[in-house]
Amino acid sequence: MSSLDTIVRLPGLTLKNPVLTASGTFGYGLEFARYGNLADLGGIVVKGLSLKPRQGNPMPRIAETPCGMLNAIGIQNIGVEAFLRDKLPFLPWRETAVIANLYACDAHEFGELAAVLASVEGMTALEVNVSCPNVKEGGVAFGQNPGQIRAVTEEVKRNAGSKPVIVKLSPNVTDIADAARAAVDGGADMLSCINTLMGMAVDIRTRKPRLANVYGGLSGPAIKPVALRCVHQVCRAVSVPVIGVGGIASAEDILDFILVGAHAVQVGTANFMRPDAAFRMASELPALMEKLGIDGLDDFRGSLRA
Amino acid sequence: MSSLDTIVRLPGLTLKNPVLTASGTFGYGLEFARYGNLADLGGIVVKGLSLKPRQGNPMPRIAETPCGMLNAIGIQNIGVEAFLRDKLPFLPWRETAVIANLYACDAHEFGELAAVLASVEGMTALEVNVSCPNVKEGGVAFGQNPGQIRAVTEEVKRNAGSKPVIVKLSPNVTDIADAARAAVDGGADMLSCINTLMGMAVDIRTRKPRLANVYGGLSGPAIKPVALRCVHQVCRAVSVPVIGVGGIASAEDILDFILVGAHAVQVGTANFMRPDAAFRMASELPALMEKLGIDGLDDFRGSLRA
Amino acid sequence: MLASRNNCQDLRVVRMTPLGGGEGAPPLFELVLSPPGWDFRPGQFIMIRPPEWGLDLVWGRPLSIADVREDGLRLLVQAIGRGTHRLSELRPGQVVTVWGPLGNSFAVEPDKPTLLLAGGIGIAPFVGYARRHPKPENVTLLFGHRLPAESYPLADFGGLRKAEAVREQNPEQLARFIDHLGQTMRGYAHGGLVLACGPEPFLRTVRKLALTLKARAQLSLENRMACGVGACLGCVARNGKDQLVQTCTHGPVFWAEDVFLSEDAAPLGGKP
Amino acid sequence: MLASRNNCQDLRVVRMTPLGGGEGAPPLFELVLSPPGWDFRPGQFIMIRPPEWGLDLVWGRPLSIADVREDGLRLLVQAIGRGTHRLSELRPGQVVTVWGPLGNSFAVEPDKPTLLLAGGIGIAPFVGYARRHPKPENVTLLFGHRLPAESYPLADFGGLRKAEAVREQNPEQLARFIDHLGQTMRGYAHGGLVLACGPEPFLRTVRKLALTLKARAQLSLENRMACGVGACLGCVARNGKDQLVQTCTHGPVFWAEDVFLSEDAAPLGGKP
Ligand SMILES: Cc1cc2nc3c(=O)[nH]c(=O)nc-3n(C[C@H](O)[C@H](O)[C@H](O)COP(=O)(O)OP(=O)(O)OC[C@H]3O[C@@H](n4cnc5c(N)ncnc54)[C@H](O)[C@@H]3O)c2cc1C
Ligand SMILES: Cc1cc2nc3c(=O)[nH]c(=O)nc-3n(C[C@H](O)[C@H](O)[C@H](O)COP(=O)(O)OP(=O)(O)OC[C@H]3O[C@@H](n4cnc5c(N)ncnc54)[C@H](O)[C@@H]3O)c2cc1C
Ligand SMILES: Cc1cc2nc3c(=O)[nH]c(=O)nc-3n(C[C@H](O)[C@H](O)[C@H](O)COP(=O)(O)O)c2cc1C
Ligand SMILES: Cc1cc2nc3c(=O)[nH]c(=O)nc-3n(C[C@H](O)[C@H](O)[C@H](O)COP(=O)(O)O)c2cc1C
Ligand code: FES
Ligand code: FES
Repeated sequence: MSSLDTIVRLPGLTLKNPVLTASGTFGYGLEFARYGNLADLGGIVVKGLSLKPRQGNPMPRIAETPCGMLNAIGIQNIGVEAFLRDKLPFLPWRETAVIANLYACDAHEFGELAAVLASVEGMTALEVNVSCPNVKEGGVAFGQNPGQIRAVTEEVKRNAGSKPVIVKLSPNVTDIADAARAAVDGGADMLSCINTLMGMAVDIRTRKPRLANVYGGLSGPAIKPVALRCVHQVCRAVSVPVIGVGGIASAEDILDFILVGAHAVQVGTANFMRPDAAFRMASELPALMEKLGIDGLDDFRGSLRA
Repeated sequence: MSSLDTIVRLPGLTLKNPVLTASGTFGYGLEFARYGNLADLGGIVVKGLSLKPRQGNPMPRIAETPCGMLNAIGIQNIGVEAFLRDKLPFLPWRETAVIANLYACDAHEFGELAAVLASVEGMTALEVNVSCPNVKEGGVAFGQNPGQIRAVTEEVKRNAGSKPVIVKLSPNVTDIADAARAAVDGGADMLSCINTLMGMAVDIRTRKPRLANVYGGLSGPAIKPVALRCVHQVCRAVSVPVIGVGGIASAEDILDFILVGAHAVQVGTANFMRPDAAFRMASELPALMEKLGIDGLDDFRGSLRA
Repeated sequence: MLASRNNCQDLRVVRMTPLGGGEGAPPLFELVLSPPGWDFRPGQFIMIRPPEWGLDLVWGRPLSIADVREDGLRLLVQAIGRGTHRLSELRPGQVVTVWGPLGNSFAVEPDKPTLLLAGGIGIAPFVGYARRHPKPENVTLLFGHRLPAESYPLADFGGLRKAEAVREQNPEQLARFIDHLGQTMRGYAHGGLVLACGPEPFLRTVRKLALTLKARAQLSLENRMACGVGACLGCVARNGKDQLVQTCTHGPVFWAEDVFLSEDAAPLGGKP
Repeated sequence: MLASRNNCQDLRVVRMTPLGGGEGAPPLFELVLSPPGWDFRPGQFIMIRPPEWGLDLVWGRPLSIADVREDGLRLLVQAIGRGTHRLSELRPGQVVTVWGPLGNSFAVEPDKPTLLLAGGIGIAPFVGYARRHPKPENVTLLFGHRLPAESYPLADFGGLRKAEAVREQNPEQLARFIDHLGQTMRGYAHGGLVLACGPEPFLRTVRKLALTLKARAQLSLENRMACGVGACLGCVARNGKDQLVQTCTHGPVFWAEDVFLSEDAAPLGGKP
């Protein structure tokens, strides 16, 4: 292990390292306690939470694709109340950042959800999922409209008290910089990007879609080039810190995102490749930095020679 | 070999089978004559052509990514004149469809290019590339704006005489159905979809982008789920025939696209996995259809039970 | 605070033995991995993913733990798709990532007459179950299969009261097997225990019979899985309380009356 | 009409022999594939992609044809990245897809004193060149390398006038080698022929020397390639007429004065 400093200072919170886990891929965190010390992570973003419990979409909900996967879980979750009662107390929130991921269908509901979470000591920050692409068979989703992104962000901010607000952007837009500016205008303290790409898979034998929901979100290494491009565009468009997400599967991948300007990253689908993936990346990062002659993340960040 | 009928009837042209090659991945066609009989293909879409020769982008222009690749060739081409003089005469255009891919920077130039090509006997159809994502470091490209798509399509149509006009759509938009409708409103006889997704890759050792152009187009199996979703959305939005493109690497993949509604497909990056890929797919398709109990493409097309 | 030991390990391939295949049935293999350092309860499974898969095939594959013996972790693999085919090409010495043991397990009720119903590769979890049962004389196996019986590790079931293997190569044989299934299950309807593992149509049949006969029966489900640890919610099944629960953590073993199989389930009509 | 024979074939691995490695240098292998049924001109290359790569690593990898002999197609592989590493794990009997022979070849001028300059794995095309040269007594090899000389197939150069192998393990040795290079090339400046293959910095040095000395020199480029057949335009180099030409079809061998190497080249300033 190296003695390199991997601390990341963000508005209203400090991460011991830049490795967070992505919402929906790490459950409520506790599922992974058998595979590493949760407190060793930079932070945990838990499964999308709604005001009331949700059953999500019908099965099948997942499909494997080349270097990636599709999901249309439909934000099945136990609801914010059960989360705060049954899960949060068991998470090491004094030792690492525990970030809620908020899911709702309109600005008002988002505000309510934010208000509930804002009052809870164990919640480090709130991430707003305005970018769920799991809409039944097309149509333009919520998070693809800058006006709505701004409205939701404002509403969450109004209710979030002192908790930092992260807005998570969808890549399924013509201009992600526009979406980023809308979120920042609405008061976002940080942005995370990207959520999944809208995709589809079918079975020529049964002639059915592989997801009951027909469309789902594409994630995994396959989308990394798109995620990296989005993060680069967003970092150039706004000045709030950006958290990179999408296809990260190694410590090298983490540095890719930091090189284009990200402050931190989230590990998603890679948690399925092996459940200790995020822990391994967090522990391998300092040695890799040393090997590459990177003294600190602050110097390295955004140092792309383009 | 099976005796199944794989003929595809399209407005103004008939393909002996649904397997075309995608522009930019099959050169001017002749490069692949050592790997199969060009006349066995449903058709050949040649490299993007501009009025004048173009040098394209600086090197490096290509990078490999998980299950895919990035390119920022920048439409290097010999120009329409040299193509008609030095290449077309050697292509088997009496035996298979030879389709030009038009590249220009404004509607007027597109019209000029169409006029030149419209008068040539050996050109079966014109495909309009309004979706080149290889723009220097972001910004919203040409083909992402429905108004421009419509204008370009009208201009090409006006100059295309009796040649069928195919408009090739970009997936880098919020709503591809909108783009499709714009093209159809402009008079497109067919649509092809999709062009590449905008992406990026970097090298943490040199701290440089892997493409001199910074951004490039992502193609290959990685994007197949996105392509399939786009084709499905477009087939539901418009009634002109759609040609599916994106990540096709096997005869099964071809049927995936036809199942969601495509009339034909284009094989792109798979031509790099082995240069006889398109030939193999064309020859394997009938046997696969027989195995799956698919009597004809017309019955199978769009028969997804969703 | 929870312990931070890592239940995800890199094990070595000790042995890969082809057991048979062809004749229209997918080939079968016995895979033995180096001792994992844990024990298990029959019915539990592991997730397996060789690091050499690189970035393609992003999910591990769930395999029932057939047994853990001195020489290592035993698995049975039927090569039916991309992943299991690549698993079947593993060679001794190669490294595979394994996490587990995962999920719940089959009921063990030593004094109850116990009927094991296995369909094809569904035999896997019963290898350890039969060997570890305190009173094997109370256990009977009924096994429907497509490969020749010699392809399966039936010797492991030697101590049972009875082990019956019925080949089902054509629809007729299959129908006869299902008939036989019903007959046999009848004998366990009162005070017995029926445990089933196999393809979903097979489980559906067993479930229907169990509900009709009011037999106490457990089914081991083979839902598609991404994480195996309860996190992704991709593997859910609908339970008796109309909840969607993770098959990987609430299962893979369910009581027949406490689970709906996909075609039983009314459309959920869930919103996105 | 052009012929439709298929120059893309599935060949079998006959032999994979590790030749050395470690000590900070990437490992080297000799790969022999079943006879391809074609002959070649030294300097040409093939593209190789094992079908087992599936959908990841979408490009074949370019490798110089070291030789085609009775026992098959000989290649030298240095495992430097994902693809070449996976190639080095091939075992006899496995199938690999190969297309070629591709590209142009080195000049053969039997009566001219010919100097082969090889840097590391750049030795590969010279194996066949040396063996097939009509007058090997006119040919000299100067070979800079990092692995011990025994790691390379230097026996294949036995018939030459002279074969000199210089190890360059540290910057000092490298500087001395470059010095020596200049000295040696001087002897070929008038009426000789210099052929070079190796890493780009090495080629840059050779090119500069050749232009200064006005020596007739050819360089074999190793540009990144996707298709290998001239179609993708990903591998282009800038030639003396300021055109961007495909290295895979107009090269890989270029006359020193007719090509710019990447750092020589003025920024192209091409528009998208
Ligand atoms: C708890 C459990 C225990 C199992 N035990 C065994 C065992 O002991 N031996 C054995 O050979 N098989 C077992 N299976 C089934 C095995 O996991 C699948 O055959 C395997 O995942 C198929 O993967 P593939 O890549 O070969 O097939 P593909 O069809 O290419 O797989 C595509 C995707 O679908 C999923 N999938 C496809 N079929 C199944 C299936 N029947 N069950 C679950 N997921 C599927 C795969 O995980 C994969 O991600 C078990 C499954 C579960 C859930
Ligand atoms: C005409 C020609 C002949 C060659 N002959 C030989 C030979 O005989 N033996 C040998 O060991 N190598 C040879 N090379 C180099 C060899 O092709 C590369 O080492 C190999 O492609 C690297 O792939 P990788 O996946 O291991 O590396 P990675 O770095 O993982 O590759 C990433 C991508 O970059 C490309 N790439 C990386 N380095 C190179 C390079 N130096 N040259 C070309 N492409 C590169 C790869 O094709 C790959 O697509 C030759 C290259 C060319 C162009
Ligand atoms: C199974 C699954 C469930 C997900 N659920 C959520 C969610 O509830 N909220 C959210 O904001 N993102 C969700 N995501 C998106 C991820 O957080 C992440 O943005 C995306 O997967 C891209 O990262 P990756 O490629 O590393 O997986 C989910 C992704 C997957 C694969
Ligand atoms: C190297 C390369 C060059 C391309 N050039 C063009 C082009 O000139 N015109 C065009 O319309 N599309 C071009 N494309 C896009 C392809 O035609 C195709 O739409 C895209 O690659 C998706 O298909 P695939 O995943 O099968 O490759 C190019 C793609 C690649 C990989
Ligand atoms: S497989 Fe992920 S929750 Fe069960
Ligand atoms: S590698 Fe494609 S043109 Fe040379």
